[in-house]
Amino acid sequence: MRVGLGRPIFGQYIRLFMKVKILAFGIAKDIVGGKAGAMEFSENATITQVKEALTEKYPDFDKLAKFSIAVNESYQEDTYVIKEGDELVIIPPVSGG
Amino acid sequence: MRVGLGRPIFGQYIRLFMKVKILAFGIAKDIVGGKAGAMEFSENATITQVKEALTEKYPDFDKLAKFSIAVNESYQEDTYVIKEGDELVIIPPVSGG
Amino acid sequence: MSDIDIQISSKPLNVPICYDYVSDHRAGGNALFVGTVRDQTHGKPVVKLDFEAYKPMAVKEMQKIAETMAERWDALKISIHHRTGTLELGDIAVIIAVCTPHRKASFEACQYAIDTLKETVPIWKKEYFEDGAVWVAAHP
Amino acid sequence: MSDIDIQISSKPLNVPICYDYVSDHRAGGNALFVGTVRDQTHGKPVVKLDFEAYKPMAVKEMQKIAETMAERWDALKISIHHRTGTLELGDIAVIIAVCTPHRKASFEACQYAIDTLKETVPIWKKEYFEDGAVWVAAHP
Repeated sequence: MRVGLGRPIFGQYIRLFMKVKILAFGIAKDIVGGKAGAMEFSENATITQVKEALTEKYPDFDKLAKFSIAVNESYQEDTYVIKEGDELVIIPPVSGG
Repeated sequence: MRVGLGRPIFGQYIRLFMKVKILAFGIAKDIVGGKAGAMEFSENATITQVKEALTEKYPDFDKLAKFSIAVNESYQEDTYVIKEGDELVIIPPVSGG
Repeated sequence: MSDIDIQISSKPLNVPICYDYVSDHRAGGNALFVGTVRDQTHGKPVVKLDFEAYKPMAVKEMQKIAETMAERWDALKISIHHRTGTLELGDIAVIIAVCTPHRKASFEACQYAIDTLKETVPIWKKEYFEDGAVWVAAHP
Repeated sequence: MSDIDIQISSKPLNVPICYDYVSDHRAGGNALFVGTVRDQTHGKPVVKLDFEAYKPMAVKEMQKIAETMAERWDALKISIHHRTGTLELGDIAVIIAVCTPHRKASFEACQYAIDTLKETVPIWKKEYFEDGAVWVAAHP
């Protein structure tokens, strides 16, 4: 999946993409059909865009009570800008304890 | 120790006394100098009178944060009228746990 | 009817015994409180403790506490053990274990139990310091 | 500094191990919460549970909870163990043990811990019924 427009270089738009690893747990694993995968995003993509891309590709995410994206083993705000090498994890509603 | 006046019979006051067993625990045991004893009270004596009699005989009871009298293994109100055969227990401030 | 296990003992208390007693398939929440002998009181080093109980009445008052836990918080099983005699630092003075269908009730019932036990159960604690001993809470 | 013991394990959890960890001469109050597998959810019989954890992050989030317990309630020692894998009825899913100088803080810290764990720690529970299974709390 490719998201966003990239940035203008030498007067024309070219797309700069990065591939990030994505892990899925709980019901998210069922929705995406696997535990680990990769997605491509344009540079400067935010968590909001990651969530939008996921929901577009897998509409079942819209049926969840909510879901968060953790980056490198920590929760991140929706405004967080993902970087090359980040490990993204889809966190559906937790239910430990 | 004898408390109260008794009741009038045949035109004059006579004293009807009853002896009750009294147990003491914690600091009360130190104050009365023993764990078990007996005291005599007039018929119809209340817990209030028991406490007054104890404090009169052992002024150190006045120094306690408070003390209660249990009768037959239950706390009783100060208005409780003691009966022959009751087992009274002096309960200084508890501090279990 | 709830299962209630009340014990007053001069032998060391045991946390797994109380936990095992309240373990139940109908319960999701189990709360335990364990009261232990602290090494100081208001900064003064404690050497040891003595607990004295008016045992028959203490058992009755502990039973009342357990019955209230069952009524108010739907506690399914309740275990309350209190130690008597001489206790060293770190020894367990009291264990309260309770299980309830949901967790919030287990905390509330357990806290009610220890708070009430310290107010109503006829057990007395004597604290020994290096320079003497006092009956706890006796004086204002 | 407080002593903190965080574990996520696929092996059965053990209450005395957590209690022994938090036992301390400086503490007077020890509170434990033990979450167990209930035999029903909203009246529907439960057959078993599966717990899945995003382990490295779950450990970090549990560590954060323990650090908050230490800061806010002066908790001296904290042990939080969570089980993963398949659990049968009555099995222990989580144990939280904490000791504090005074008892009230131990209850508050313990309750904070389980409430927060259920909100933030990336662990997911799948409940199996006779006619199917659901990821708990996934849907509104």
